[in-house]
Amino acid sequence: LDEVKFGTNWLAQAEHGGFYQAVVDGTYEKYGLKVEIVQGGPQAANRALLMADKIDFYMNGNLLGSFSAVEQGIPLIEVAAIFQKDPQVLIAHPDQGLETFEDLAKLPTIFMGKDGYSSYFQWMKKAFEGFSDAQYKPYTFNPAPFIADEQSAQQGYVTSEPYAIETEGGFKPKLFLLADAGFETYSTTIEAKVGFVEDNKDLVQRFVDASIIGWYNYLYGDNEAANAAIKKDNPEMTDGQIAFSIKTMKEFGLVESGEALESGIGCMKAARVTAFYDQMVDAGVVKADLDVSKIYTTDFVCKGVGMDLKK
Amino acid sequence: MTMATVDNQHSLSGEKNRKATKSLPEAARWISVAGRMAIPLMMLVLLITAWSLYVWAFDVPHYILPSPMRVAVALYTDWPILAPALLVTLKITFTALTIALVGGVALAVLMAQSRIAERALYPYAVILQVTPIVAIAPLILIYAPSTQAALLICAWIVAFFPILSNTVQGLKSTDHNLLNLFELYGASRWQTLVYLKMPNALPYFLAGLKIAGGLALIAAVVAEFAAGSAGAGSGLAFRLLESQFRLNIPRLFAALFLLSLTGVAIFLTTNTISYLLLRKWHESALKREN
Amino acid sequence: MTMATVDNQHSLSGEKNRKATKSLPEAARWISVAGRMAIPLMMLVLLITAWSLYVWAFDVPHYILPSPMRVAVALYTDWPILAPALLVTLKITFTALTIALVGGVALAVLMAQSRIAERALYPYAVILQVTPIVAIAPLILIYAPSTQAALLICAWIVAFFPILSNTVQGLKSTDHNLLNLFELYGASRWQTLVYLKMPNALPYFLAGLKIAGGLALIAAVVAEFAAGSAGAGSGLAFRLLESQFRLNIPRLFAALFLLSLTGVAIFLTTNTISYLLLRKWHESALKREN
Amino acid sequence: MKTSPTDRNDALGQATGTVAKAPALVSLKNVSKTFANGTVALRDMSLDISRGDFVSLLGPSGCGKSTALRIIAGLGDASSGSLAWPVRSPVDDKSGTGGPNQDISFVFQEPTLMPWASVFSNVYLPLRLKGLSRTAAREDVMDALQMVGLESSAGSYPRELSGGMKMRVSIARALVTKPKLLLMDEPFAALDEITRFKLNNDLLHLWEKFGWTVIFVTHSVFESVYLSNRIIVMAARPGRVVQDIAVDAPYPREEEFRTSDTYNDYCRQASQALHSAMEVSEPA
Amino acid sequence: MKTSPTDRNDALGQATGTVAKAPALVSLKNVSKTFANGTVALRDMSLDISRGDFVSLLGPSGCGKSTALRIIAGLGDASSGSLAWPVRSPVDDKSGTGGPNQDISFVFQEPTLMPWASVFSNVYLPLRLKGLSRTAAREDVMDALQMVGLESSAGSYPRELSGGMKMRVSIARALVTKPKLLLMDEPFAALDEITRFKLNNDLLHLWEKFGWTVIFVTHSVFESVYLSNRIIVMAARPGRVVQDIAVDAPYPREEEFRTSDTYNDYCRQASQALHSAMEVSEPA
Ligand SMILES: Nc1ncnc2c1ncn2[C@@H]1O[C@H](COP(=O)(O)OP(=O)(O)OP(=O)(O)O)[C@@H](O)[C@H]1O
Ligand SMILES: Nc1ncnc2c1ncn2[C@@H]1O[C@H](COP(=O)(O)OP(=O)(O)OP(=O)(O)O)[C@@H](O)[C@H]1O
Ligand SMILES: [Mg+2]
Ligand SMILES: [Mg+2]
Repeated sequence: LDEVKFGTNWLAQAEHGGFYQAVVDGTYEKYGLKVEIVQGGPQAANRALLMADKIDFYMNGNLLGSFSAVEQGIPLIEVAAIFQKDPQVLIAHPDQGLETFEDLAKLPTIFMGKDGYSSYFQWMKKAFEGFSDAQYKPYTFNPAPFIADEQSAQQGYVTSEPYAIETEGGFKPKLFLLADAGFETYSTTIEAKVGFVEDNKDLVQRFVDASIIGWYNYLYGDNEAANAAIKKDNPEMTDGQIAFSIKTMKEFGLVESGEALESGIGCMKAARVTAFYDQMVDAGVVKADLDVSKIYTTDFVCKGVGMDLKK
Repeated sequence: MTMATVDNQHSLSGEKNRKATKSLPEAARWISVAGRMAIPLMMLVLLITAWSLYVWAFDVPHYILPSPMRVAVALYTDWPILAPALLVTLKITFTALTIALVGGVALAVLMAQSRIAERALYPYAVILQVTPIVAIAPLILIYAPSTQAALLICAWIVAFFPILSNTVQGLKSTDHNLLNLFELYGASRWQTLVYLKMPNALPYFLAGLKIAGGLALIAAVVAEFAAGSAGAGSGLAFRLLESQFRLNIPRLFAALFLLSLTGVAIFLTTNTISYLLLRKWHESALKREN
Repeated sequence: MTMATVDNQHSLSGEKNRKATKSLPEAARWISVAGRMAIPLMMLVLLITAWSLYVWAFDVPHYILPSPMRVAVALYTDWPILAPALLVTLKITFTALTIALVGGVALAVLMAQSRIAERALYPYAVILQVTPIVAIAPLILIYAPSTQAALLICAWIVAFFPILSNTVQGLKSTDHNLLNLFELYGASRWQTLVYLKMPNALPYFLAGLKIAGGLALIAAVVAEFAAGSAGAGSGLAFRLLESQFRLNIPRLFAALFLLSLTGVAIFLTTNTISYLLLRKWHESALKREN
Repeated sequence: MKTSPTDRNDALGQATGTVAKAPALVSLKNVSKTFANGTVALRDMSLDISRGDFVSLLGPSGCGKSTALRIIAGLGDASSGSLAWPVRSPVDDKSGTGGPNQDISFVFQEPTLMPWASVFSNVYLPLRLKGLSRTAAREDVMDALQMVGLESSAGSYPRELSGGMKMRVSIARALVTKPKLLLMDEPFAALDEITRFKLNNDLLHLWEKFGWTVIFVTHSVFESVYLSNRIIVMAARPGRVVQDIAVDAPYPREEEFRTSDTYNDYCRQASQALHSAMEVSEPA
Repeated sequence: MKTSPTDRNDALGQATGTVAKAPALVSLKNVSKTFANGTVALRDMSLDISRGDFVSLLGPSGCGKSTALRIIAGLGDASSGSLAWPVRSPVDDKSGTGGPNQDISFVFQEPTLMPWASVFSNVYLPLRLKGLSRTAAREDVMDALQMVGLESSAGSYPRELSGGMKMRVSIARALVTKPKLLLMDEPFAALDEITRFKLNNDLLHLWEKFGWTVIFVTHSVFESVYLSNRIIVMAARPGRVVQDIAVDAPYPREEEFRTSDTYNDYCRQASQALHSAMEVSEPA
């Protein structure tokens, strides 16, 4: 068995379900891999660990990170994109007369993480009228300030925060998925060092395939054991939250939409990456003239692996 | 007028508590201890009442500020989750405090013994103090042999400086006459350090310890944020974070309460140590008798 | 043997640097100042060389540990971004330090004046010290009138404790004979505080100040992480995070370097203040003359 | 043989326990002092001191002289027994506490100077505490410093002074308030004989001029005889009064008094009293 | 009239500048001391002290006695001039520094005790620094404490002692090492006369028995005459030697010596010397 360390970008949750599934149901093992999942967190340094070769694969949030890597000359490459859509969402109170994404510009306050501020918010300011820095307030990963202030919005993962707000805050918030507003990045990509990929093509292929199979099984098969593993890693996780996440992932087509429907989970297409890059250059979020072809490879995906598991 | 009556016909200005409990029987001593506890406890009751009233009167939603009752319930029901996390945090705290103590005192001694060492090293001690852990955690994680080690390094960085700084000040505050005496009797540097400078630095060191005790706890939490191992073996920091994220605010407060309690316990311990070490001779711990 | 020659036929044991620079002419004094700077500078050169060598010898990628040269370049090219951020951080730092000073000393005075106040308040000071800012930042954000205020509250919570704790210890360390003297002359509590306890607490307070200076800087950064603004008006914390997020590690190090420099500058300032205030009378700052 | 305007001598009893005829200025009755560590510093000490007295306390080292002085000053309570100020009129008693605070001064056995303050500021302290401004106090402070020969050291810090100079600063600080009751604990022990004699005379003149009451601890039998109209000899372990000697020599006393026979007789008497006090004292 | 085995008296010059015949134990030549604040504590002080001497320093308060003693002890360098130990044999000099460290003791003017250590530990200190274990030192320490009458206070802390008791602890600490050279800065000033006389005699006996050299600062003319074979009288501002009086009375001296005519003569002589020293001193 080849030992592989895979670092996620957050604490264990249903959004990582496919990977846990592949671990617990023996898919990785079948593919000759012994995978250890290293949880992330708000300040965890899993990406730095990837760069320092302390882990082998990293779960990257969106492609902006990859653009930064190529800008800084860091040899990182995406080998699969598990989420076709970024689950990043802006959440607002109902009954505030907010109908479209642009309406968020009317709010005096948007709670955002610093990374959100320096990525999609820059895009929002460019792409829509009326967003401004004055709206920014820091999001400390606690939705209470948002709930306390009706005239505000906050960032979130469509699969997570809305659930907490609904159950604890007692109201059904309005959700504005960034992806639906035109923020067309892939998400939850599998990232590795370029050199590692070149030297271990077979291993990478096996990891990608097994992970994709894990995801099909997680979404359509018996995922109880995987959920148990998630709850073991993150004891704060509740069954309700997991069920909500899975439901939402399906509802919004996070994992399966676009190319994934034809070529299987994890599929990436050059055209979409380039289009997103141009969009971001236009918004002034990233530098122009980067060679974005370096940041991904489609060699390992879009092969229809595991599509037969879908029921 | 019998000999045994205390009958001061004039009352003295100044503090009355000098007329202390020294010769009282055991029972009375306990009453006095109880009296000493009474004020903080009253304060606690007051605070909790005010908090309850505020939550009740303004109908504050529990996800913003839970009532004390709710926090108590969370503490009770979540105890099986919180207790092991507390243990982990305590372990890091005490390990960090221990190495902060050893490291801080060792550095202080080095600096007090040699001007060159002081000038060469102090700036770097300061730099360590002012470097935000979050920013260098990745580096530490990369170079540390294990996450556990990384955690301890982070915690140490936060906690060692107060001990270092106070101990240096204490070591330097040695009475010059006593230094002369030691020089005269041909004391070696080491003897001067152990028999003179160190006892003399004790009050300063202990003040530093009081700061470092709380700081080590904070350091353990911060280190866990920055470099932490998540999951089953994680400490209070992760409980805090996830509780927040999940809007389980009563549990967040229960965790905070445990942290506070730990902090106060550490403080009382360092305070007691300080009292025991100084009570025989240092002004700060002596009762005024003459 | 002429009168003017210093000709000690026996050499003394103990430190030689007591034979100090007091009566040297101006030029010689400058040489001595230069000598004092030489050691830290040499240390700096050494460190930078070692760092460069390490990066070069092991071919460490710049995104893990950039070479000093790269950091210098980043510092130069990113100066227009970093400078305003530094200014913002400095402003928060000094505001936080000021209120930590005022608050810490005021609390210490209150506690040293009244046992009841001490017992009632000290536990809560400790609790404030050990509460992780990240955990209560949301509450502060909700209740503070503005982000700026929230920031300052966060920073104050981090920085005030060392001052409080050290000052309390200092206020309590007053010589009992002098206390007696003041009592005898019917000094009011206030007079005893201002004319006796406070000057006496100065060395302790100053040791606390040295700790708090660095801590205020860290506090400013941490507060900005937790409650601060982003974008144009943001401080170094935001730049740090952003650099990390953007994988711009040289800029991250440049920002860290600025923080370190600020920390050392603050330390040197507090150290100088300490020296100036104590040099006339306190052992720690006096040259041994007899 | 009363030479001062106040009724200096009418309070002299013969020995312990005798009640004074006129109300005493301060009166210790059966005062005992046991320290926290169990040391019995004083046991059943009774002593009446009349207004205008110049009383010397004489006794072996460690017999409780300083402790007695502190109790009289109101610093540190007695463990049992009583301390009273019978004749103190309400007018004197500004603080309303019945205590002696307003017009008492104390020269401690150790200089007890504030190391952070200059000599001037140290002497200025009691006046500052009374609310006087620096300029208003300037003259008094400089006068006091001149009396102890330290006017040129006003700007120095205590650490820059010799042992005797520190003690003189402490004396100046006590004199600067012109106190009604002056408690002095071996004030001149660290001074050379010439300075000591000079200060002896200065002190006597002030005492006569202002009608002060002085309680004076000394180890010098000569000094006690020269200065005081009453010598209290104490014994140690536990500290108590064993002899009460009235020195019936007229004031003003000048240097010639030091060579007079009366003087020598009293010296011998005090010396003997001290010797017998040593004998009844348990070994320290 | 030499009564001690060592050549105690042959080093006595008449006044400043006279060279001693035999090599001196310690020799100050034109020593000056200016403090950082500009105070000239000593100017051109020259002094040879022979092995076995018992030298008293007498002088007005602040004239530089303590400063001179410190310079001799090697604490604080002179600003100019030289300090030499001519006869010091290599055998004595274990430290190899040529300094006096190995067999010198100093009683400072202030007790200078470690507040955190018991009386026993304070006296034990010099032996501890020499490497002796507590048990090995026990007897010596208790002997020294007994000599000063404090054996029952061995377990007390300094703050629990009276002023005189603290000073006696300091004396015990100096005597416990049986030093060859003993420097004492007003050691007995805080003691009652009886204790003082007893300690005077004890000190004299030890000095004779062990052939010590003692340099002794005192303010008591009587004490200086009673104890020493040589009295150095200093004047102040700047501090310097103004008279060097050889006290040619035989040892052992007992209490009767205090009433002898020789004694009185010398006392008068020393007193006069002190008076004239005061006159040549600038006012402090
Ligand atoms: N704080 C204290 N704790 C315990 N014992 C004490 C304390 N202060 C003084 N004593 C003891 O009380 C006794 C009397 O002390 P006091 O200072 O009054 O003596 P004294 O007569 O002034 O002696 P001296 O002439 O040496 O100054 C001594 O035996 C001393 O050891
Ligand atoms: N650290 C110092 N800085 C400045 N001046 C000092 C210092 N120490 C002593 N002096 C001055 O030096 C002079 C001599 O001091 P020294 O202590 O030697 O006097 P002394 O003869 O021992 O007096 P005393 O009998 O009062 O103890 C004094 O005028 C004093 O003010
Ligand atoms: Mg006394
Ligand atoms: Mg002196």
